Amino acid sequence: MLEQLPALILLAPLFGALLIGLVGLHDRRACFPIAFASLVVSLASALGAAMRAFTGGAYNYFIGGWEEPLGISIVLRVDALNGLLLIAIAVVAVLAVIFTIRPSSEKDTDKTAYFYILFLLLCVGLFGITITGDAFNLFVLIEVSALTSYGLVAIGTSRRCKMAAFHYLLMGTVGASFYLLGVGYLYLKTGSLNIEDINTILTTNATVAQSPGIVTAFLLILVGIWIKMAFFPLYGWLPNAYSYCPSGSSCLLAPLMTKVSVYVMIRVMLSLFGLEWVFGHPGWSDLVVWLAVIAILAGSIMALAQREIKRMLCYLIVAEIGYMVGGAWLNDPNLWGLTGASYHILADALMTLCLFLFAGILFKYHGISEIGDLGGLFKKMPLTSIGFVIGALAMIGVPPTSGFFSKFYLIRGGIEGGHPEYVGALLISSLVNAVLFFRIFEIAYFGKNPADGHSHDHGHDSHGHDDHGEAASPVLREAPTYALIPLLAAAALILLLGIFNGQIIELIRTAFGNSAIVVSNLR
Amino acid sequence: MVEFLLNTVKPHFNFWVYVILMMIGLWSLIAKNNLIKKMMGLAIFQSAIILFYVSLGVKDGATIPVLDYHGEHADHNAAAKDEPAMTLPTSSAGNPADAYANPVPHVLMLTAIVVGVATLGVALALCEMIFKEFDTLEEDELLRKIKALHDDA
Amino acid sequence: MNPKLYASIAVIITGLVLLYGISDFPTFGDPRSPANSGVEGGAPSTSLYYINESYGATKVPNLVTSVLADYRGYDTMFETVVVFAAGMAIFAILRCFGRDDEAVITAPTKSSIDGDHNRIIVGTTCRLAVPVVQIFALYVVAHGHHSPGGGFQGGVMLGASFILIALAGNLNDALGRFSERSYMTLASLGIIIYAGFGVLPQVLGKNFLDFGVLEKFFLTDGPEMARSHSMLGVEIGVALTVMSIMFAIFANLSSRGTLKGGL
Amino acid sequence: MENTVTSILPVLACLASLAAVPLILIFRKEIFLRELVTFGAGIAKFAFVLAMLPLVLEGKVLEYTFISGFTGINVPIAFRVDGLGMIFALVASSLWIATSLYAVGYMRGLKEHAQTRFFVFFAVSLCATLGVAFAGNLLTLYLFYEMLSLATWPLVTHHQDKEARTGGRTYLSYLLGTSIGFALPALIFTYVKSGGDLSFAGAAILAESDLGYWPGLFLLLGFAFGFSKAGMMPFHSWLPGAMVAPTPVSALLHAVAVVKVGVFCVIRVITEVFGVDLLGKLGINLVLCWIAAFTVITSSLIALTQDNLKRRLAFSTVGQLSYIILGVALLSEHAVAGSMMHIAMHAFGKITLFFCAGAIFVACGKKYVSQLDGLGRRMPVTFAAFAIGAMSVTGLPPTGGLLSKFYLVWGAAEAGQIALLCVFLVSTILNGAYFFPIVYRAFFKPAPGDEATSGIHEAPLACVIPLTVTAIGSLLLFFFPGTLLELTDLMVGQK
Repeated sequence: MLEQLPALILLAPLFGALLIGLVGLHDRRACFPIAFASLVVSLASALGAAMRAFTGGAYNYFIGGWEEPLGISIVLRVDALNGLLLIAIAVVAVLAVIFTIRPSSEKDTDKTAYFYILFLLLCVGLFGITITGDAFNLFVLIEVSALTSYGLVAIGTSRRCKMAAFHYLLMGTVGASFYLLGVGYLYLKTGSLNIEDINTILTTNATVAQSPGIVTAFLLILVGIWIKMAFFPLYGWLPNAYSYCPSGSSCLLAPLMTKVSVYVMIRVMLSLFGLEWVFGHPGWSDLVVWLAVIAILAGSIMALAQREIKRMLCYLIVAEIGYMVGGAWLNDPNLWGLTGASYHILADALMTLCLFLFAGILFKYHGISEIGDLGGLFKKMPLTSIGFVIGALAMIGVPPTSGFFSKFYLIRGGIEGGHPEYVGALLISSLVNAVLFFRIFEIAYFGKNPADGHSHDHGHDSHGHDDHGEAASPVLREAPTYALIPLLAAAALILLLGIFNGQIIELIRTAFGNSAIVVSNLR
Repeated sequence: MVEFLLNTVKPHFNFWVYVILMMIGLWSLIAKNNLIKKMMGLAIFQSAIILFYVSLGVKDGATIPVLDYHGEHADHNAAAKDEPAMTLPTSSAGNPADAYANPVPHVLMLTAIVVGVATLGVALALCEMIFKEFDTLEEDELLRKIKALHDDA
Repeated sequence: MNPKLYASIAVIITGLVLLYGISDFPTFGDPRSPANSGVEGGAPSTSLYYINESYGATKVPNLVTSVLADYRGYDTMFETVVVFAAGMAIFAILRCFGRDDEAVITAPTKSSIDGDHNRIIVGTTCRLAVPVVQIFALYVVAHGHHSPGGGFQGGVMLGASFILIALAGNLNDALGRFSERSYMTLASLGIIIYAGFGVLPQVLGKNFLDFGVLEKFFLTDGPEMARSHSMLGVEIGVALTVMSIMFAIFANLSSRGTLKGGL
Repeated sequence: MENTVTSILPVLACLASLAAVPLILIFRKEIFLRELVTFGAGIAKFAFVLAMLPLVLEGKVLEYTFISGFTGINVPIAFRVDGLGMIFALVASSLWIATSLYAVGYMRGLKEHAQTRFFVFFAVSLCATLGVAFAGNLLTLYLFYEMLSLATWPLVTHHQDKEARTGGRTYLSYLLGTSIGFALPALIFTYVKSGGDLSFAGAAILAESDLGYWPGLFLLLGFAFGFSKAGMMPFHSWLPGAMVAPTPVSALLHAVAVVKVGVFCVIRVITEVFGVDLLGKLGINLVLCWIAAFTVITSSLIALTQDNLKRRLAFSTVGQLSYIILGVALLSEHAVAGSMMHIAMHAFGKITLFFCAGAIFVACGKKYVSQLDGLGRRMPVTFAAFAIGAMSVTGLPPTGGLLSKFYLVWGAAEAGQIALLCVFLVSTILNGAYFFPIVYRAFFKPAPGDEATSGIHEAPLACVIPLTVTAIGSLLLFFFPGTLLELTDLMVGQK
């Protein structure tokens, strides 16, 4: 049974969605248990499949049993890098589904069935993208996850989410079509659709590798994926899409969609074209790193200008994408940039989940979306604030959290790769993050407008501090437990990911190790 | 100009056509003001890609990729059992497979067409809800109304 | 910078990149191009393998169906999931359960096909045409092995037949015959059939979607015929899903989600 | 190489105050029990530190690898206690006992709000301070340094009013900004330059690396300005800004813990990261000397003009810290010894001054130097302690301050920097100029009106006892400097 796990990761949420399709319309309460059960099964099988990859190295799973000439049927490939990402997706999905429990008193629950079906199908798409070894199959799965995310964005009741979903649809489809065109060019020049097969063809004969068709294929695929991950010049759709969609779906979309697209870019660079081919073209790496620098700075500065929490987090996502793309393209001698970028995919998924859960709790239970009316948060909602503080410190990059270590590896890659502008951008962006989040800490700690002039003069008769500044903001009381569990679990995972990043880094580097180029020494 | 047409465009005639078609789609996707026209641009954009894929697998003088054996159902099982492969009508040169067009692009394009339909369906539904909400489908009016909505919200 | 300027810049750049890519393509229709017969000196391309060996392995003369349903069956499963997901997304966007039904389009209550005098011509022809369309659609689904056809084409025709009823009469007639609950169940059932055919070999110890091992199930004397039969079963699953989703999309779009009265 | 002993003691000492946090939270309703727990934790911490003293005195170095999880960059979180760490830990933990007693008196006197939160973060910041003292490598040091910045922010902004907000804002923007802006890249650059070795054991990290003049200088300044808790100009203005905090916070943290952490890190950088001989060879230490000298002179001049008593003490702290950095940057044997001693001397002296300032505020609510006329007769004990503290910080005979200043001057002469020697002497005069007018005004000036000062009497006992204890401490350091000297010889001998 053990070797069937890679397929089981996908099938569990698929069958869950279909079951809800059958039974969910007339029995709303059954939706959540089915969804939760299927995601837990896929988490377990993701762990099993990943463990096998960690211990025994990368392995293939041939769909339909066609093995002899590679590439005639679709292959699922699990190695250390996407094993880790599978676990991360499963964990984020389980935590996000717990957050979507709605109190039975909630009134408009007639769309819950559709919501959970789209939720599970999105997980199927994401698992599929991570695990597939076939270029065209990747396009189909990108479309599955794209369509479901358009539905999840547009399911909301806010008046602006439909327009945001429309723009998201246009940009997403253009991106996916560019990717499809790129795969077409590749197929025309190499005659194969399997990632490994194309790689062997490209590495064996150089005439094909240097031909303009392959270069255009790479450009098309890259631009397509950049649109999907909202890399700087093409990020127009992200802030509206993720800030106007309902909080339940934003907790699944924000942490995963863009990070999986970054993983696809790394998979394309690493296994499809091979790093020597990509970095063989002089000047590309510097150009992309400069684009990433602009992305980081622009994302951070625009985040400063926002008043709403979710929009600020969206611009932070744009900046984080700049980290990862820049890190992947550093072309530093022993690949620390790429390691940092892959580690940052995991770290950033959890950080974004933690912060979006916090924003979701505030919006769902108190209707707060502005930074301004967070007065007295620390006192009224202590547990939620703890989760938020850990997530914020991770985003800033304070040591024990995983955010610090991903920045550490990225900066190291930047120094060794000779890109001081990238290092500078990282530091400036962490400073801006510090200002961003301490602005919120201040308001949450001090209350909206602290009593001015409580100086030391009248020291003798001190008065209680509870009344000042809190009357204006809406009454805050602690979030219900099933909203707190995912938040605190995410915060704990951020810390754990930080403390035990040594093993994870070694796993990631083994994934690079047996890729095309040999990593000199595992430090 | 003519010899340019003859030796650069003619051999890749289909590929030039698909690039032009795609650019028309991309242009209207971005420039058009009405949402429905944008969607039409998207449809043209996707059909250009389908044209590219299909013209990939074309072989001169090849028939459709269905092995046309003329045996009736009666001897269908008999044929299958004793002599292994179908007797492929050999084409003029090269190996017998050249008689049949390359099936792979057609398979891929079945998927791409279905994906295109699905995306258009969702886009239409979105347009319908946008029209119900703001009762206009012109992009600039919509943005103005959303901005107005934003200020008073 | 108004959109027209953006558009022309984007068009010029992508156009040039694409044309640069085309410059060293093989000539149109050349059988020796890498896609058709593999890179020079390299292994023969997969398409040659399909043309030469696929009939031997699956006994399905229509190469496209054999590649579609068996070799790359995983792709087609996700294609059906795309259709299903698109349907669900549309319901999620449009479906409103009519309590606040301010924009209900009133429609004549009595069913119009049988007996409403000013629709006689349309009614009768539609009553005659729909069964023929459906039978031809089933033929297309079943005959996908030998001639161009298969699950998608057949499913769309089946859906079209229901849409014909809705167009000829009013939406309630069609919904009377194919209610919301039934199209939801049929849609999910279609993919369950498809994935079921995939999981069956897993139960029998092989990988996902490996139909060869189903000879024990179909009692055929060799994996080839088992593959051919399971391909037919898979096509039926696809047809079910596509039929119900196509009709459901029409129903929801025309009645703007209320399913009360439509076009 | 001295023999290393792996022992759990440094971890226990560091986590003693952290263990008190849950207890404080449990007893938040019973005031007395909560203060007992704080007091008990202080004594326990001091006991663990004392237990390590004999081992360190014999030249042993205690090590303990806490989490070796960071194998990715093979730099574990590890503790390593040597002479310098010992000095700082002794000073911090002993003065914490006095401060917790003082805090109880101060908080009760002013009936401050949210005292539980105050004591919780107080304990956490002490744990971070000892974490820095015992840090075995640059990464652990940076980790606890950041923890200290974050833990002290709620303390500084305790009053939660507008002033506290602006003070907190400058506090954090300086500390976090410089640590992420300068210290982090410097740390990573050292990591890359030294090929992945950040630990303080053995020879200095960059001793044999081919560091040029300019990269070396930028790295040194990166660290010096990165650890801006050392209060070097131009990154010093968070210290006067932090005076918005209640006095026990400014007493312990801004006279002993927080500022000394900054200086301690700079000393670690100079002795462990660069190594005395590399700095001497490159000659970049002179640049650091002149920056420190500039800070000493300008901060003493600014202190002269400050009317608010706590701000004057704050600027004097900035000056004294730069004494220590100046001493270490001179690289001569006695100067380094003198600077290490000055950590202890200045700590005892300055904390007494802060205690007195707090006592005055609790007793009669006066904050400004101009209001202190004739208070000496009303509050004789407080002002006597103030006089001793002032003498110790200025470096006059009966107090310990003389010893450390003597070594510093000796080291400056030894290093042949006559100009820097004059800086020491000029600044001593300036110290006297801004401290002794206060003493003179309190004792010899007639009080403005008898009835105005009639109601004033000594501060509550819980405030007066700690300030007398610390005043006596500075005197004892003059007469029995034995252990302190041994510890400094240990460190200087080794480097």
